[in-house]
Amino acid sequence: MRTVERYAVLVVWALIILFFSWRSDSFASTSTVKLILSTQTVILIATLGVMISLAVQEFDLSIGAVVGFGGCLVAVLDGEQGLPPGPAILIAIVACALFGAVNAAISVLLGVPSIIVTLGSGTLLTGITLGITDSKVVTGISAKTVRFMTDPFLFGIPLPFYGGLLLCLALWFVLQHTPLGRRMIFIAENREVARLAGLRVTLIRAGALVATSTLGGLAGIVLAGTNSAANPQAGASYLLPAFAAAFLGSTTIVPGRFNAWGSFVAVYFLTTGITGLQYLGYAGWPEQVFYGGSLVAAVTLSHIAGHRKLPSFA
Amino acid sequence: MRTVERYAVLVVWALIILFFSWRSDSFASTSTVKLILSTQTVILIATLGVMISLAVQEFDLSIGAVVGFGGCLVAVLDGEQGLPPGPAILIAIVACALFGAVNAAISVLLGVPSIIVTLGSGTLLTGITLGITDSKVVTGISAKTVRFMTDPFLFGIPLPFYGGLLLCLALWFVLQHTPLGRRMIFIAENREVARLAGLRVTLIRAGALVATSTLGGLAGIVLAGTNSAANPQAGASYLLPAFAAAFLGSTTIVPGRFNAWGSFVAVYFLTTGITGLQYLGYAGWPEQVFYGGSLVAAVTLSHIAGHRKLPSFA
Amino acid sequence: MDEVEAVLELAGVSKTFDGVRVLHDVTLTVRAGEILGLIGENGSGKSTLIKILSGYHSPDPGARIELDAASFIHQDLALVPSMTVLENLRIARFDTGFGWRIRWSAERARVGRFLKQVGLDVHPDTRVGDLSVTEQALVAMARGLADIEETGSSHPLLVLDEPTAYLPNDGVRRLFGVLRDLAADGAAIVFVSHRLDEVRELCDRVAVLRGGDLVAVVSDQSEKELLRLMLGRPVEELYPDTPSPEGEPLLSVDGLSGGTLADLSFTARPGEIIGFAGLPGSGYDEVPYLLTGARPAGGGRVRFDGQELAAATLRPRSAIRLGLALLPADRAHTGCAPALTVRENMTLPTLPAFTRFRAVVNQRRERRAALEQVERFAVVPRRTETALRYLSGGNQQKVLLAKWMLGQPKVLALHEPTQGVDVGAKREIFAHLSDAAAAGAVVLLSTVEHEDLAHLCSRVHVFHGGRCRRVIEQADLTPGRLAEAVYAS
Amino acid sequence: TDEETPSDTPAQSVGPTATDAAAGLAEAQKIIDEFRQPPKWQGPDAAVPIGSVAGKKVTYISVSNSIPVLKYWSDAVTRLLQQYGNVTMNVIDAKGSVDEANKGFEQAIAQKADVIVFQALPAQLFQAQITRAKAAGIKVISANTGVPGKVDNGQYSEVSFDYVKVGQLIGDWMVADSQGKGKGLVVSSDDVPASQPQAQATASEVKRLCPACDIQIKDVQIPQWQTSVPTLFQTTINSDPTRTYLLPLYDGQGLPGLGAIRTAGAGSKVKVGAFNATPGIVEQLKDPASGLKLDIGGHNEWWAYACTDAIFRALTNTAPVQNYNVGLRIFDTSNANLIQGTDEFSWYGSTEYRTKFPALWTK
Ligand SMILES: Nc1ncnc2c1ncn2[C@@H]1O[C@H](COP(=O)(O)OP(=O)(O)OP(=O)(O)O)[C@@H](O)[C@H]1O
Ligand SMILES: Nc1ncnc2c1ncn2[C@@H]1O[C@H](COP(=O)(O)OP(=O)(O)OP(=O)(O)O)[C@@H](O)[C@H]1O
Ligand SMILES: [Mg+2]
Ligand SMILES: [Mg+2]
Repeated sequence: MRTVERYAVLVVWALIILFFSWRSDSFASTSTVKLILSTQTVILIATLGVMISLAVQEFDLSIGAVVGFGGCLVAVLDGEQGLPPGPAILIAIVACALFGAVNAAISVLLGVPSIIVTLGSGTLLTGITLGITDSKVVTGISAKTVRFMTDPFLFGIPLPFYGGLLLCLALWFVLQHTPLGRRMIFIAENREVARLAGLRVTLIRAGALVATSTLGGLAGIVLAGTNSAANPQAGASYLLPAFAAAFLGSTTIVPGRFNAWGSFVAVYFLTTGITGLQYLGYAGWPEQVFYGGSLVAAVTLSHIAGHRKLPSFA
Repeated sequence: MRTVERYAVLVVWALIILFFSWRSDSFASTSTVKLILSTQTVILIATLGVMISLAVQEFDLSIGAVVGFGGCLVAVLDGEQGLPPGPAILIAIVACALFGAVNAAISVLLGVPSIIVTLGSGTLLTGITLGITDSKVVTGISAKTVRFMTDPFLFGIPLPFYGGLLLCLALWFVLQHTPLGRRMIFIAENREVARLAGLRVTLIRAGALVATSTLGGLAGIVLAGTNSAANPQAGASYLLPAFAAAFLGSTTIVPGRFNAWGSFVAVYFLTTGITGLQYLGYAGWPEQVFYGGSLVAAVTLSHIAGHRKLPSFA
Repeated sequence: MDEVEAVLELAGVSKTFDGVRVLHDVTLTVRAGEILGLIGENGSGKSTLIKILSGYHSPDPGARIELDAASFIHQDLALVPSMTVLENLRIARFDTGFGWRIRWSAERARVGRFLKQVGLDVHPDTRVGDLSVTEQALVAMARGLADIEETGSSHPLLVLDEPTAYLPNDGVRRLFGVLRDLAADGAAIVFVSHRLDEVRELCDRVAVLRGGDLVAVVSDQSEKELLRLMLGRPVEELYPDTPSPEGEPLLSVDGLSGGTLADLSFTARPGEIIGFAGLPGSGYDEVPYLLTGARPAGGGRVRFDGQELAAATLRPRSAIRLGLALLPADRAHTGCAPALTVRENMTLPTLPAFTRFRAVVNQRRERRAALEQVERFAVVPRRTETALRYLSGGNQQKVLLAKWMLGQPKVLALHEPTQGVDVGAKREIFAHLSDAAAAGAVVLLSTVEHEDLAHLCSRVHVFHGGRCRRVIEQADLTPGRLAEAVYAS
Repeated sequence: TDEETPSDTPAQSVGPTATDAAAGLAEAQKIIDEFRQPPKWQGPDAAVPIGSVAGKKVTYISVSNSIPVLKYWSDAVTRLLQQYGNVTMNVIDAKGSVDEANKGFEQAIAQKADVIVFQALPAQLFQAQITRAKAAGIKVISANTGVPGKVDNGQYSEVSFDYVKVGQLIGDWMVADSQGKGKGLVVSSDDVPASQPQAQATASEVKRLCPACDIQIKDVQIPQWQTSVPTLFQTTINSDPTRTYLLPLYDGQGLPGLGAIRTAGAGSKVKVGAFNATPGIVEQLKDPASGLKLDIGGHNEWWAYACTDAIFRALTNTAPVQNYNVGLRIFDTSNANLIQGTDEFSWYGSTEYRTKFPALWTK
């Protein structure tokens, strides 16, 4: 049962791929693989971001706002203020990390639940993003940055994807194999006990929130770089998909725990379905039906297979 | 300290009102009061909806989708299929309640966390809404319904507001003064304790999710009636504001517990700020800065005043 | 004694919560090789003092605390049930290899050693939640040992807050052996317990807290004298007279099984207090849960008050309606809602009794009833609107017993009802149990406290391997015989 | 007829002379009268030889197919391409997400599409993608980014409603309807690419024709339409009861505000004017309580033919058309009776495009 559960989503994924390959002539091709792998890096990074917080039972609802902010800040600094790409990216990442630190200060130090703090601070940050961009699309990101993000790197897929892959690897290692990873799970299970056991609960929780915002910023930078421009409203559309993928990811590979490869699988599983539907010509509401339906179905099935093995939020 | 905490949001509200009255000539007027009271009924009902689930520690992320669905269904039945308003509204409410029952079945009976279930089922329902409306704005809602929703009823404010007020009263009564309300609090605090004390935990949790969807549907119906048309896209914009108001509401009146009057105060507090800013000519991003900033500030202040007295989510 | 190194020195330690001082100017020294007992009534400040030592609470300004290497076993064990024994033991100090990778095999070997030391035979990868309460206590103990070794200090301090509350006799013996060895190796040990006989047996000196004041540090005192120091007044008889059962059986159980328990049958008449004893895993502690539907029974029939039903159909709700009440042992997870008030916790199952038209809670009546119970059970503080988490462990226990007594149950099924309860409170709890029995209730008592069973029960069922192997009737019932029956193989 | 200074204009403001004002008013009235009539064919006359297009592939990226008109267009263009040129079109619904739109570009490149159309997405945001597509030999057409024929991000062509004209018409209507003394609020939504051209056009048209008029612009973006537009409408009325012209860009944006107007009982005091003539919303012209007084319609089927034409031109490397002058018609209270039945195209009274375009598409 354990194995069924562990690979349930992978099996469903395979079935979906088979189905679409059967129904659509153009689906089963390396170009589809390239397409799916090269365009989901932003959502992958954002998903890994929220996953880190979820792993210590913190909800960061500001992820969408941070994605938007990070991208726009780079675009403003690089495109409008004429900073070289390096410093612009660095400043943007630091700014996002600082924003995460503010979230952490209020929720971890003062003890206000992170879900409320980030709901508010995310809205605030969206306002700031609209302010600094004058509510308009910002262009002018250096060609070098753009090429870096979009030129094929290996097997025709651009570099950011491999960055995302590396990030997965790093997070998998940290969560599965290092003391920090175990401690995060411990904190998620019972904060008080973790504190009594001598863990630096405050530091680890705060660190997770900072990491989430930092990755959110990174996702935004990849987005802006890929498009050579940044849209201040673009971030919001990442909030729910990132959570959906992180939750779905927690039902596979290491069921019951938020885990990096699970998130990876979830992101590409959901995209495969959408892409397949588009190949078949069902753009529009069928995509949403598929997206929502497969999320519920996958989580429920894997839950039934594993007998109550999902991270608890209650 | 207890009193400070209890009325902190009310005091800040008063200060905001004073500030805007001082800065804007037209702010302090009965027309502003009417405006604020009569335009927020949809969000008030949606907030009360999510509050009910939150009170038993369930997260219903499908609220936005249900608002959209409820409104569109009434519009389709009344406007397109020519049903009389009464049956159309009844069917829409029952359909929303059934949707809530599906959420409840998966999350309460099968034990999948409601936050994941409703994230998926909400997306699915949005897809269905787009399907039944053919992705179009649906019109033709009976003039009677529209007048019922928009004609001044008392002090120039239309009936739905008084409905919302009544709903607040009812929920306040249930949560504060009946055994059911007390039981909901216990279920939120510790499900196992509640079960061992003989409470019908499953039933109450399921009931809360059904109530949330039912109120979501009601909110959608009010929205469609007020606009005399239903936009399948409109629901999504209610998700975050409803949660923001419910959370903020849990910091006031009965701090530390999700409560009806707190939600009421929170909805109108947040609107007051937005309205004031609009009077001063700051439409656009300053609204979001205010919205997010005041949410964080109010929650944090009231939290500090009350020493760790917020509902916990962890 | 002067030449022996002081491992812990405290001076002027006070602690105030919300304006209430719960520790007052405590000054204390513990030396290497010494086992110091720390006793006091419920709420006298023992746990608070310990949490100050561990850095969990900070003391009021002006305190001086000198201590370098210490390890703590907290009152509530501080384990995470969903994680493995290994993880619980080593979470704060995993041994890492290249790239901070946890060296699982080395860790497993190390943990195995500590488990062996406390006499626990489980695999390090077992989930703590799958262990019995006793085994969990031993895991906590093993963690203490592991932490001590980790400090590398030759004179570490080990603090145990009521480690024996969950332990059966042989576990206690094993624990004491370990502690004595540690002390002989130069460790200092602070041992908190409400079992004065154990304290006297184990400890070199005993520090007595009363109402936050350290009133005495004594050695070689009689149990009576220790009690007098603790309470500040002479002691009364601990055990009440038990009523003599009479009439037709109120409850008869036939072939009850479920969990580790198989095929239990017995009958109980009104007024009877029936004990259940055994080693961990023997099934004695399943009875209260299976009979009240808290855990689903696998089979068996229950005849109660003229009705007969299949045990498997019992649910807490139906059981409570029939008049069966359960006081579980795991207070933190299944007993109470710590964030809610004493009143709210107390009236939860009986709320409809405090309503008008069964719909509106009459807060005044509810509050009055709660206050009466607080008075009757001498809960400290005597307030109903305090959150339960601010009460000491023993007082929480009293509130929970009071909660079930409000419903005047016909059968009271109790699992370790006096865990963490001081002698005074214990006496009160026993008195209440005996009153309930006198009023015609059946009391079912699953506990490791053989002394209590021997004094209170009209009959004790002793379990081995899931089955009731012996029933000792009142006439033959002594703590010694009971222990003999429990440990007989 | 109207020579006195409007009461709400401060006496010291010495604007253009009264004759200017009268002329402006007359011009505005003339334009309005003209656009109340069925739109006339002003399309291209250069033929496109489409003999070779059969079997070619088009990828069409729509910002969100949950928006009714965008859904209609993707369906209609798919149908027309198939019918007239046997060209297959693959529709990508970006669901408002930049990522999904990027994926559309990648998908087109992967599938070796011949033309990419992207609908109502800001062209600046996709410069890199357009460059990549061009490098892969794919022509890119942007749709409805605001200004017809404006191709400054490397696209092959732009096929758009004339949003500048739309903006001007709204301005003209305000001038004419208010007899040269209206005060208005344009509610823009700068997250939509055509927002700025349309909003600015309204403002400058009002300035050009009506010295005594006054216009403000405030920005409310899509995520805030539901929650901010209702209060914005009411605060505008409350803080200045003479600012009665409420001009959201689109009727869909105005819809939540119509509810607020109805609730405030302000239907007779304010005049809402917007673009799109969305079925389901434009009907509210007949309901005085809604406050909707003007809804300019762009002929959506006409646009679909224009888009098809642009795609054929791109497929055959024919010179693009600058401005298709897709039919616009003013619907207001004077001709609200035209709004009848479910066939929205019958409201416009023009069908010429149905024959004119196919006539250009020679085999
Ligand atoms: N966090 C807190 N806030 C407020 N009061 C507290 C807190 N923790 C403990 N107290 C109070 O401090 C007093 C001492 O509690 P403590 O837990 O130290 O008692 P104890 O001696 O360990 O009792 P027991 O034997 O029942 O475990 C009690 O009156 C308790 O109510
Ligand atoms: N308690 C545990 N909980 C979860 N996973 C575990 C646990 N113990 C081991 N594992 C998993 O099993 C894998 C193999 O463990 P094993 O003990 O063989 O490690 P190892 O390679 O021998 O370690 P090392 O050589 O560093 O001591 C680990 O990488 C880890 O992912
Ligand atoms: Mg204690
Ligand atoms: Mg090894």
